Amino acid sequence: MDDMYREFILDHYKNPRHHGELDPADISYQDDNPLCGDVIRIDLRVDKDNRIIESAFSGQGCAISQASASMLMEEIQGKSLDEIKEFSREDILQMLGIELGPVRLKCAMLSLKVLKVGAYGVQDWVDDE
Amino acid sequence: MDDMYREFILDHYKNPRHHGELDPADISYQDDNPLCGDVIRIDLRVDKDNRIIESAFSGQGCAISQASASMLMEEIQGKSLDEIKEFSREDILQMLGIELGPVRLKCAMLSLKVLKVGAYGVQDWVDDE
Amino acid sequence: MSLVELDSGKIRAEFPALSREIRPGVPLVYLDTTATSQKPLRVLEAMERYYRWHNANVHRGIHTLAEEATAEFEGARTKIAEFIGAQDSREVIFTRNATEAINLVAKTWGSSNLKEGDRIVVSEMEHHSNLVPWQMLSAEQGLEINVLPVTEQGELDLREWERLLNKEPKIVCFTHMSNVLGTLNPVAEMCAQARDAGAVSVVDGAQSAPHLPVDVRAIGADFFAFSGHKMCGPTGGGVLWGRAKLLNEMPPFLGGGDMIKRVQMTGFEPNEIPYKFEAGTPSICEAIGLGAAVEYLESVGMESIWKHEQELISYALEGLGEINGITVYGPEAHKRGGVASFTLEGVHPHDIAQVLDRDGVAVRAGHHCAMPLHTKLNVVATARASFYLYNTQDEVDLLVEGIGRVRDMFR
Amino acid sequence: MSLVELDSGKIRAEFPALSREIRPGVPLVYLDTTATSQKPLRVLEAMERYYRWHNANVHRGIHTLAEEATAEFEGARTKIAEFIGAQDSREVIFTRNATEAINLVAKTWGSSNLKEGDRIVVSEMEHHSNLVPWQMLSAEQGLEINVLPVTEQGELDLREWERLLNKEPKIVCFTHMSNVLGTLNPVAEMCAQARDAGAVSVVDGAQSAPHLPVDVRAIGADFFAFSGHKMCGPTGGGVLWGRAKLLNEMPPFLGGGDMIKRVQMTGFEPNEIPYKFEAGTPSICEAIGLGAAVEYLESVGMESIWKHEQELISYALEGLGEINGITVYGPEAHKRGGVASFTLEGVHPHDIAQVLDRDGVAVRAGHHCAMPLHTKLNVVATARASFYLYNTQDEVDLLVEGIGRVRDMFR
Ligand SMILES: Cc1ncc(COP(=O)(O)O)c(C=O)c1O
Ligand SMILES: Cc1ncc(COP(=O)(O)O)c(C=O)c1O
Repeated sequence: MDDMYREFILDHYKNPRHHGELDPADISYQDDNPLCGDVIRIDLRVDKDNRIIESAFSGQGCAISQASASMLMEEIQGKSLDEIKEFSREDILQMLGIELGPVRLKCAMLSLKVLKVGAYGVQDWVDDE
Repeated sequence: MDDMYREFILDHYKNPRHHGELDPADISYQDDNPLCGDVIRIDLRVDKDNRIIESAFSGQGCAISQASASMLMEEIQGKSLDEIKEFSREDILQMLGIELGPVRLKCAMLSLKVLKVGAYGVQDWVDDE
Repeated sequence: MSLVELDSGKIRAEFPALSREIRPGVPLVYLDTTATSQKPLRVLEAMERYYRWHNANVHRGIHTLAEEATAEFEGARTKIAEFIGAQDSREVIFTRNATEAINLVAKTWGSSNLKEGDRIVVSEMEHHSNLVPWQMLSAEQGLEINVLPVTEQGELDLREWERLLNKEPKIVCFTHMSNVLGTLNPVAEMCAQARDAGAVSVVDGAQSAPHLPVDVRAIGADFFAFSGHKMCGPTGGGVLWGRAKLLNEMPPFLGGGDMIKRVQMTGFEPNEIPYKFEAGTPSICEAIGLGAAVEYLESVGMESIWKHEQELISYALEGLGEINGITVYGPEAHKRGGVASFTLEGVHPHDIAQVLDRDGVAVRAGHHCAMPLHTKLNVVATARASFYLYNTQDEVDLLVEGIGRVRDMFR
Repeated sequence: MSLVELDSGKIRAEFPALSREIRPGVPLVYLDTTATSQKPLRVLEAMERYYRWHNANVHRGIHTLAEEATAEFEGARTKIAEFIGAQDSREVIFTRNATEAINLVAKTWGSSNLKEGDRIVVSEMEHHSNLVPWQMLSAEQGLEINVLPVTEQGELDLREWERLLNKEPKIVCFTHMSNVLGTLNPVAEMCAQARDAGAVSVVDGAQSAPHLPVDVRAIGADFFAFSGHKMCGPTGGGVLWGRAKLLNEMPPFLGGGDMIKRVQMTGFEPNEIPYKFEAGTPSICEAIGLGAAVEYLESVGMESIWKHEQELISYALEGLGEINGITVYGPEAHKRGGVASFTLEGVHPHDIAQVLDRDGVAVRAGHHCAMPLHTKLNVVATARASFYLYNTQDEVDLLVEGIGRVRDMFR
């Protein structure tokens, strides 16, 4: 927990990468976590092979939700939508490099949820507690 | 508790005094305790001064309810209805000569309840727990 | 061969109440588990530990205690789900008791799926908690309650059951095990038949979950209700299990915190299951206590507990049968659990219970919240002795001797 | 002059959880009582004693344990009745929590006294538990909910209140003390005005009963709801107090054991109050625990507790006010209880709570089950620190220092 706010998380929060909106975008999706008011919107542009050529996120919320979105945007650069499908909860946790309780887990996972539902309409995505 | 079933309680239960019904009667009333199925009916004949000249009870139930009814019938012989009004829970307990928990108290008090409601329509009689 | 395979000494040592003396020199013989069970140390310890170290409100908290409390609370849900063979712990809804669990079904599934003239089948051996909620619902919505009668042998009338199913009831409600007769009903067959007839089934498991291995999927019920306090858990904690599909379709039960996703002054959006049905601060410690209770029961083994109780009831029915003037209700030993309700000629059940209490023997007397069944049995009350993993053959002997003394006293 | 008159050392020694370390060397600073309070030893002991020696089901039993359990359970009811100034202990109905208590009113009084088009006034500062039940009722019965707004100062808009009363609402619902703003509402005046306007009043006492002397008769409410777990009692036990006259006229809530007088297969006759509203095995031990809790609170003195909290909140508002970029919501110290909700510029409340937790400081972050109020405040969430008899000025210092560190970290 001591490294909960490791420098690089705070850095991503204060200086988010790929922040903003894409217009036009091939894929846009937004969702929120009503419990805490975190909101994440993700816009993607993909090439003919469904590879991500540009991505951006916007929204507001806690350091964990915003930093994880920012890191996720970096991670997915150049990846194909199929590769994104494979992204798991563990990948996000590894990316953040910290342990999280159930409430904060939801914050951390919001961007992945938005990405997956946006890219695949995976409506059965479950907010694991 | 050891003398719960003192000889004379059992005696009243096995050989109830003033048992039966009066026909005609000046006052008749019946009530029950649905929790345990005790039923008591009391019939009274009174003189012009409202003195009880004859009383009888009938019904069924546990030893405590039946014995207390039997004892109560003996107690009220020749008493006026006004005197009966004064009969209290303590009088019954003294008559029985034992201590009782809340459930059995209801059994013990059923006959007094029937008597009072019958004689006075004291509808605000409360089953004290 | 020893009658009892459980290690009685070890088990009884786990239950502090069993070392209680009712009066100096008169040890407690607790034969009233059907009303509520005694609690083993490890359940008391789990609750104590929670309050001493981890107590916090659940679900919404970020601080350490809140996270620990949430993990314990949800961990209990998972344990309980496994204990009853639920597929998904979200199908386990915490309620106060079995009664609230059944009311929940009546007030949510019932009021959103039933309409005037619809039929409900309810058995005649039900505890009031699986009857009165349906009566209330019927009165509100103009439904028809069809009574599934009890036979002379104290079993459900399965002929009549078929006839009633043919009338296409929307919902059928029956107990897994009777709290008066001990009868074990063929719930798996009945649930399958109900399903074929298009009816939803509500099984009252208040007397089965504590005593025998229960697998809600094998039973095939749609809803299954039970109470923690009858199975070594604390008061204040019960469970409704329901199929996720049905639960998802049902409207919420009570309104308040936790059961919502979003609220505005003009309306709200309900939360997911199970939270949708758990308004307000839940019975956190009670759930944790029940979690510890099922862990304890599993450590002893539900098969062993059931076998132990079967042995006790056989032995008890034999002993009781020899008492002059006694009537014991219900079916033969192999068709029932560890419950024996009886009357004694010329002695009111209250007097039986009271006199037995002088010897430390705790039994119930009354209608046991099953008045219609007593009406059927044509008695106003019965005395009831019931057994659990901690009872012994010696205690059955004390019961039988005690009843003998009652009979002599009233002769 | 010492700021604190309570004997902090003595009080804190009663609460085992307060000696907890969150991590080695980092003691717990528990500032989340508004969500749930910690429990004193004597409450834990009362419950333990009950389970170890007196555990039995209540009301129907004749054996010794059943009589003892019933006496303890009903004794708790009497103590709680006295604690809130109820005239008659039959007016005290045991529920799971404040939420269930309010739902009970909505589903019994509400559904039998309201008809399409009737108005309900609900304040904008309500916890979801005093809002969602009325929304559910409105949706069912076509009622109109009129919102009593909160002013810029975080108080109820009493001008608007008068205007709304003129529209002749049938029932008005407001909290005694806000769980977010700490605002103490003028409930006695409001109940009197409601009565004059012909409306029944429902006061949510979840945040007042634990913290200040409460006299339901002096308040003049018709219904008053609170939760035991917020006032040193166990989870799973709450109370609805209601006027006997109203309670007597209301239909029952849930159906089952204990709430009936007689049952036949064709219908039932409800029991007297309070049992009419307590279906099934009640939360026996939870009631006993709450009885011990109010005894404990009285032994300290509700006046002293209130004064102590007033001193803490004054001190806290001062300290918090000096932090750069902080916004503290709600009225001045003398108009509120020991609750301070705040936001910090550029830092999400979740992050505040998480970083404070590293220092052992436990605060809540979120909407505190009051989303509409947060909408009004124009924030999605706040962080909230709340105080009780066991908190100290030193703990307030740790909070203020901790928030300072959060601010630096996010600068
Ligand atoms: C003002 C207020 N009302 C009602 C409640 C609901 O209490 P419970 O969750 O115990 O039902 C709370 C507790 O958060 C509260 O603060
Ligand atoms: C068969 C049966 N169903 C339901 C209940 C009700 O349980 P509770 O009072 O815990 O809700 C009981 C308990 O007496 C029971 O024996």
